Amino acid sequence: MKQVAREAALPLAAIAAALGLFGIFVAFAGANPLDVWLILFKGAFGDWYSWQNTLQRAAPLMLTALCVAIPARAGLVVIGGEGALVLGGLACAALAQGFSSSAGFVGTVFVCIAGAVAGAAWIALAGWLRQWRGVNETISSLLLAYVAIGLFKHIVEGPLRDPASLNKPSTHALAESLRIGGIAGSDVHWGLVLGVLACVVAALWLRWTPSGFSVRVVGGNLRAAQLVGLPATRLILVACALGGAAAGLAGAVEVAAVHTSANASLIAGYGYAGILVSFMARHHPLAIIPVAILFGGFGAAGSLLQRRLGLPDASVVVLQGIAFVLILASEALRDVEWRAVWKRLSVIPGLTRDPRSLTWTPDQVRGDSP
Amino acid sequence: QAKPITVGVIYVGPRDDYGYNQAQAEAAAQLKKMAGVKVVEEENVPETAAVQKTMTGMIAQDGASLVFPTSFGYFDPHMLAVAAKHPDVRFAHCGGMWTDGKHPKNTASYFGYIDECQYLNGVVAGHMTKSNKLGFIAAKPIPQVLRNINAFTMGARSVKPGITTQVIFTGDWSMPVKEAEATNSLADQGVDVFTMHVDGPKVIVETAAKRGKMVCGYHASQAKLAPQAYLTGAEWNWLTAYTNFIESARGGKPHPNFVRGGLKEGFVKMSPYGSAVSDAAKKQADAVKAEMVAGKFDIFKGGLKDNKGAVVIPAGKVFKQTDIELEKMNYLVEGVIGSV
Amino acid sequence: MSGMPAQLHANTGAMALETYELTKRFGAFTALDHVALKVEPGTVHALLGENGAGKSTLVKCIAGFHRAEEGAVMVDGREQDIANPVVARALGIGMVYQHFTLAPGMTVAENLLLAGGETPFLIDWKDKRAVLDAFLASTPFRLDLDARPSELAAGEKQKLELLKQLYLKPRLLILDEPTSVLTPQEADEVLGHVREFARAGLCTVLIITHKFREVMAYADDVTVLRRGKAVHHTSVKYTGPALLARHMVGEAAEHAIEEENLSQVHAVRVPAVADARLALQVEALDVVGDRGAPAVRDLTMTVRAGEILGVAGVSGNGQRELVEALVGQRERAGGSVRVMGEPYAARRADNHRLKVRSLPEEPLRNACVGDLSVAQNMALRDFDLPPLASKGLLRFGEWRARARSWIGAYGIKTRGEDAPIRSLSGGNVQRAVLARELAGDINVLIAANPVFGLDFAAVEEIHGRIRGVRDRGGAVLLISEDLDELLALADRIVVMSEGRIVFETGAADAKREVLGAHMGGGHGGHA
Amino acid sequence: MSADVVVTLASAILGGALRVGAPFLFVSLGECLTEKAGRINLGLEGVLVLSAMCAFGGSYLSGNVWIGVVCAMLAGAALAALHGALCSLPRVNDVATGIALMLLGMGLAFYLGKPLIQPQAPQLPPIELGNWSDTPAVKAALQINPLVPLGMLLAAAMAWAFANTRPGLLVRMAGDSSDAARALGYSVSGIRIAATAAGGMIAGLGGACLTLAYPGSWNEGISSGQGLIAVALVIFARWSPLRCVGAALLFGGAGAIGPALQSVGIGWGYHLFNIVPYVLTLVILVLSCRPGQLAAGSPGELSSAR
Ligand SMILES: Nc1ncnc2c1ncn2[C@@H]1O[C@H](COP(=O)(O)OP(=O)(O)OP(=O)(O)O)[C@@H](O)[C@H]1O
Ligand SMILES: Nc1ncnc2c1ncn2[C@@H]1O[C@H](COP(=O)(O)OP(=O)(O)OP(=O)(O)O)[C@@H](O)[C@H]1O
Ligand SMILES: [Mg+2]
Ligand SMILES: [Mg+2]
Repeated sequence: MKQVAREAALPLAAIAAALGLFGIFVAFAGANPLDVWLILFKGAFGDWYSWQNTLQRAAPLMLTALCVAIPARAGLVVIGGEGALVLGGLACAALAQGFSSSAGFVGTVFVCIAGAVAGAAWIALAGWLRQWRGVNETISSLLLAYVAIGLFKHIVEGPLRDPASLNKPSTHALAESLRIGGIAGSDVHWGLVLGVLACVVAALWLRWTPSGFSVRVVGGNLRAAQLVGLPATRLILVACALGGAAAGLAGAVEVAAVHTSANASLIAGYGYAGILVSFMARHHPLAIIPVAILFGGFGAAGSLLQRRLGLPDASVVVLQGIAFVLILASEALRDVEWRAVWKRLSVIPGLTRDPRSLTWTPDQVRGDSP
Repeated sequence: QAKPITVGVIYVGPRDDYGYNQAQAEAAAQLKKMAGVKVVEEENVPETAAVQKTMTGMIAQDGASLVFPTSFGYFDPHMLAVAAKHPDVRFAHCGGMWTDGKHPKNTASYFGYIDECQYLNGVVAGHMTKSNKLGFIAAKPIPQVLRNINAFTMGARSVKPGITTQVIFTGDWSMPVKEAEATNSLADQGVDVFTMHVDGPKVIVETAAKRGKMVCGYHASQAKLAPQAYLTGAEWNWLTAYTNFIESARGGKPHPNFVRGGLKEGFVKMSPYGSAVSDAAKKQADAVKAEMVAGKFDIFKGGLKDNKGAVVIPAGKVFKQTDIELEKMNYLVEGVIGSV
Repeated sequence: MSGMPAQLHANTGAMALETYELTKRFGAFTALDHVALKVEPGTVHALLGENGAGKSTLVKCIAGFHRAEEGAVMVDGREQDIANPVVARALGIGMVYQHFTLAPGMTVAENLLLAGGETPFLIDWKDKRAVLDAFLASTPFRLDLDARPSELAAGEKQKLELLKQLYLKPRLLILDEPTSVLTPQEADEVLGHVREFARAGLCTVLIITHKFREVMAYADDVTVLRRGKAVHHTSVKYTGPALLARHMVGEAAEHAIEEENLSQVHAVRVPAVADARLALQVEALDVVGDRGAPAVRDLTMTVRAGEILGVAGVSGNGQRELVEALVGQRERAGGSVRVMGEPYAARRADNHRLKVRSLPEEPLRNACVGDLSVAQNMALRDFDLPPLASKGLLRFGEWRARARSWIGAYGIKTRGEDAPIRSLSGGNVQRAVLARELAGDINVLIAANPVFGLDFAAVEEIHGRIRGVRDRGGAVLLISEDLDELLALADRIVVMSEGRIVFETGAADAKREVLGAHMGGGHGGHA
Repeated sequence: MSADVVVTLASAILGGALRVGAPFLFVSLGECLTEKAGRINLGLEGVLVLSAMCAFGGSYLSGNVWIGVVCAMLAGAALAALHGALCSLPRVNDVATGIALMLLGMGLAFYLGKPLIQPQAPQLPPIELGNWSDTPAVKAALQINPLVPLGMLLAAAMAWAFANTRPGLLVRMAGDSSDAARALGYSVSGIRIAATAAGGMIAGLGGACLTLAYPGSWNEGISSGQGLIAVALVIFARWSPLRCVGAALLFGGAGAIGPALQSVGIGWGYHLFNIVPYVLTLVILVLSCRPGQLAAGSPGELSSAR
């Protein structure tokens, strides 16, 4: 508990500072910061309605964040979750065409699995290109996302198009019985539960199982993993596939719970938002849950800010940007021994460096000589 | 005076895009001036659960009793889902296909027969073109768009039957670089009059003007952007539709579920002619327009072939503007170069 | 000689250097404790000391890389505030660091030019190359100006480091363990030249080394550091290795050393039975290096059970790639590896079944996950087997209990088994890895520079344990850049050069010069 | 396909390469400089969007297009300098920071750029290189934005400076081995922050291309990921500024294929033609990378090169 509090103290302080800075920013634009803060809180967490709003927006983010977090634990920076998401949605809708209207719960499970498999294959492809050809996975997953979106549009507007979908080219809608509904009659659909479950399962897997631990060893130090004979390539592919499966599932759930068919509205940037969530959660699956809720809150609050104060929609993007920058920067303070601060200022660091890990690491420069 | 009302308006893009969203926002701005009408707006709302939340938020948090979700993608499933949960709130959607028995009574769709304006654009373009090649830059091959492309082409070919229209689909509603590139590609092909169906026509109008070509506008008037090159344009006038819904709501009258109109009803209008437009062009266009307003002109009528040579409307058959069949158009008429 | 008037040497020729009460702390740790050092101009002065004694820290303070908290550095009798390397360079102080400080992707000419200081904003390469050519001609070394360090052998890199400093015409040349990557012949060559420079009055040389032989042969004076203090200062004429070693380890440890030496003398080297089982067979192995060039070529060797096979060689001759290919960190491009007669692909199952372990160099980089705890790192070999895992779940209690017992048995200094292994000191990381790798039966142990950078006591302990593996019938492949280590431990020695085995000999009749000559190979070690 | 069609197609693709490739040219040069110093800036997308907005705003408000260009450079440099400074802090990851600054840059640009969507700003005067030809398509293709030759000169200047000037060598050294630079007494952070800021300034010119030349107006969809792709283009160009020119033009030309084909009546699968640049990049990366090896010419300190 104390550990969690210590971990969370810096990010929370950073968010507070971001809200402060944002207040100053909007004050320049002529809004009253007090109103802004109040509406931000009301819009995100003020009442049950706001909570529902926040949670519903958070649901897909948990899954897409896992698409970044799980490969990250294996040492890969994957930023192409959007591609896995749209293909997941497409696979879900495609498979659903094969089910009769009485398929029911089992059918839902199957279409969700189809989405997960499609997403898994797509991100695993990025992992495979890295292992097979040494192509940087960050770049390849990004390029693959563009490719996936192009394929998605082509297929939705071409081969799989429901001729009756006139002005919004879509696949055939999922049968009513295949769709995912709200939890206990609320607006929040079961995707939220899936997201939370996936995060918890991912955390437990990484923590308690040999394979999960192996993935962390591979991500922590590939060379050590190879030394003790862990099948690094296979584990990396597994991590990529699981991450991609999460994003693909997100796409499937979006289709089954929200859109009812695959169409271009699915391309809404959840995959990219997931990157932010995962980095803010420092790739820890459990931390993703609160961070995703925070992001959902930003969205909900941003909506109210527009309607109540007439602020532009971009204001919440500015807030997110400031918050993200400050949270990252606050990490720099984690190592600081405050008592030794004044001393450090005069020290020029040693030449010896930490061994570099094989993945993207924080820059190891620590305040050079002037 | 009727009871006060709160109206929510939702845009899919930025409110001031010189195009689709701006046309809606201009009407919303007019609403704000009306006594007893309060308007809440939200822009850049994606066609996801977010728009459902925006609608319910407008209802629950702002007390809206009439909501205008203006993007096509909001209709199914988003607006329908929210409407089912809020039977006492009225919804009016732009462009959707409200169908009796299938869709709830508290929902509605409104749209304008802007193909009439595109036909007139075509007439003017037909007079003005020297190369007899016209260009149409569109987002996606969907019925609304195809209907505009076809009307434009038929308008032009009513002037000179040899005229062709080359179409480029960019793939999405707002892709400035692609739109500019499409304009340039067509200009390279000798196209000298452009029109478009994308959310923000600004880039196309400016690029065409830069290439020394002429352009017919869309959504709103872009005359200011290129006074020399701008011939005329097809504009929306949503205020007519908006006030229609608001009056009914405030007067406690039933929700008008299927609202359509063209030039005659004042749902759409033409931009004033640009300085370059010849008198002959003005004369013919004005004549056709007068017939349209009088309800004596039908754009889509029998003996129509698509660009692969197949007959799509058999001779003798006439589609009135109100005909639902036209809202399902899936072909490009003879004279259009491009494929669906 | 002391008290030479400073003005005599002002700004040209060899420098007189002194430090006064120099103190340097890293956090709470005092790396240098009121160190007084006196280096006469025109001499070669050696610095000796155990690992971590503070030798590098001392010279880094002199070279402006660190700034001391207290005390002063005096150049030609005048106190100088050497705030950064630029100031040091302006004063005529040049330093070759313990680790290479070359830009691997830039040409030799570019590396030299930047090191020269006062690089003009616009570089006239024609002019500069002429200058560099002339400079190279004035030195005993030959290097291609267009080569890149990434393509150079370690010995050539070290020469480039030296050239970088000589190009500056330094008045004080500091060398931090310059010979650790050279063959004995190359070392003699380099040190010989350096001594010539000093003799000619061109510069003063301050050299750090662990090798008594080099101190005795090339230095004039020597200062011994122990735990951050300068404990001994003498002219080489009046001392010897035994005396110096005594000062290095301190009076208290003296006793232990003698015992160690004694035990070494008496340690019976059990020669492997000639027909003992072939534990490790490497056949026609090919491995590709980092930049695509072959690093190991057609390499064949065998190690019998109960035998230590030493692989000697100058670093950069394919040893790293060989080890990586054997332990599974690098793909094998061709050939076969067998353990106990069975094919060995370095998979986890192979490791368990065939009982293969390894002690790689730089254990924090090669054998540990820095962010994971000591207990987790200790479990890396068998976390998926009972009792560390059961029913598909990890049992952390078992991990911790075993880690605690190993921490005790191996005397590992740590805050506890849950501390991240990154927080341990280098020697303790090495011990933790040792505990993990030496647990249980071993058929084959692959050890690469297992004591690199460790102090006396740790070296002895690790060597003892490696012998223990051999004595229990394991086969040990020991790759080391330190000939002394190989001569002390191995039963048989092979020399690796340019990715090939070029020489083989029994350890008993191995000759240092012969091995050295083969290590030099065709590397242009003789310029 | 008749010869005529081929000529128009070719000139459309060439023209597209010059027009569409311009922002890619500048972002890839900016990223190249940044990466040469050993740092990655994924935030160039934010830099591009913010500088595009500032370029338009500067040009519109001052009435002078060159003031707009300067605004773009300053805005780009400022945001990139923030990236450089943040990355110099311990424990701060450059990929994450890049993404954060992408968000911040876009947020600021959209927020502050609202009043700039409607107006028209003075545009860069084009340079007519095609007057020799009487084919209008060729003429139009060679009517180029004056920043493009500037960018090519800049690329040549950068290539030359990396080899022949002290700052160039220092940037390369900081990117190749921070130990080497530090041992010579240079501040690696200082060099990297300066290179990142300068890279942002160059990328800012790409923003100016978008709003002051082509397509020449400001709106929120003006960049469709050009800044992100820069990172791929630099790997593609093997960290050579001269090859960045080729990579940018190739990418721009590939992007022009879709519209060009439709303009000659080949309309099928335009979504697929739109992904050609990405597929092409991916294919070239796959062909040119080798597992377990450092990419040739890559700065030694760069994490993405491993
Ligand atoms: N609540 C949190 N918020 C942010 N980051 C966290 C949080 N919890 C853990 N982390 C970070 O995530 C990374 C992985 O932590 P994780 O806890 O999975 O590793 P672990 O120590 O092996 O397992 P355990 O947490 O069970 O001890 C670490 O860098 C940790 O600092
Ligand atoms: N930058 C630093 N930060 C913290 N501690 C340091 C730093 N540099 C050195 N030390 C510590 O100071 C002590 C002296 O280190 P130094 O490098 O001077 O040893 P050395 O005598 O050169 O040893 P070796 O023979 O291994 O090179 C060691 O305990 C080391 O861990
Ligand atoms: Mg954990
Ligand atoms: Mg040292």
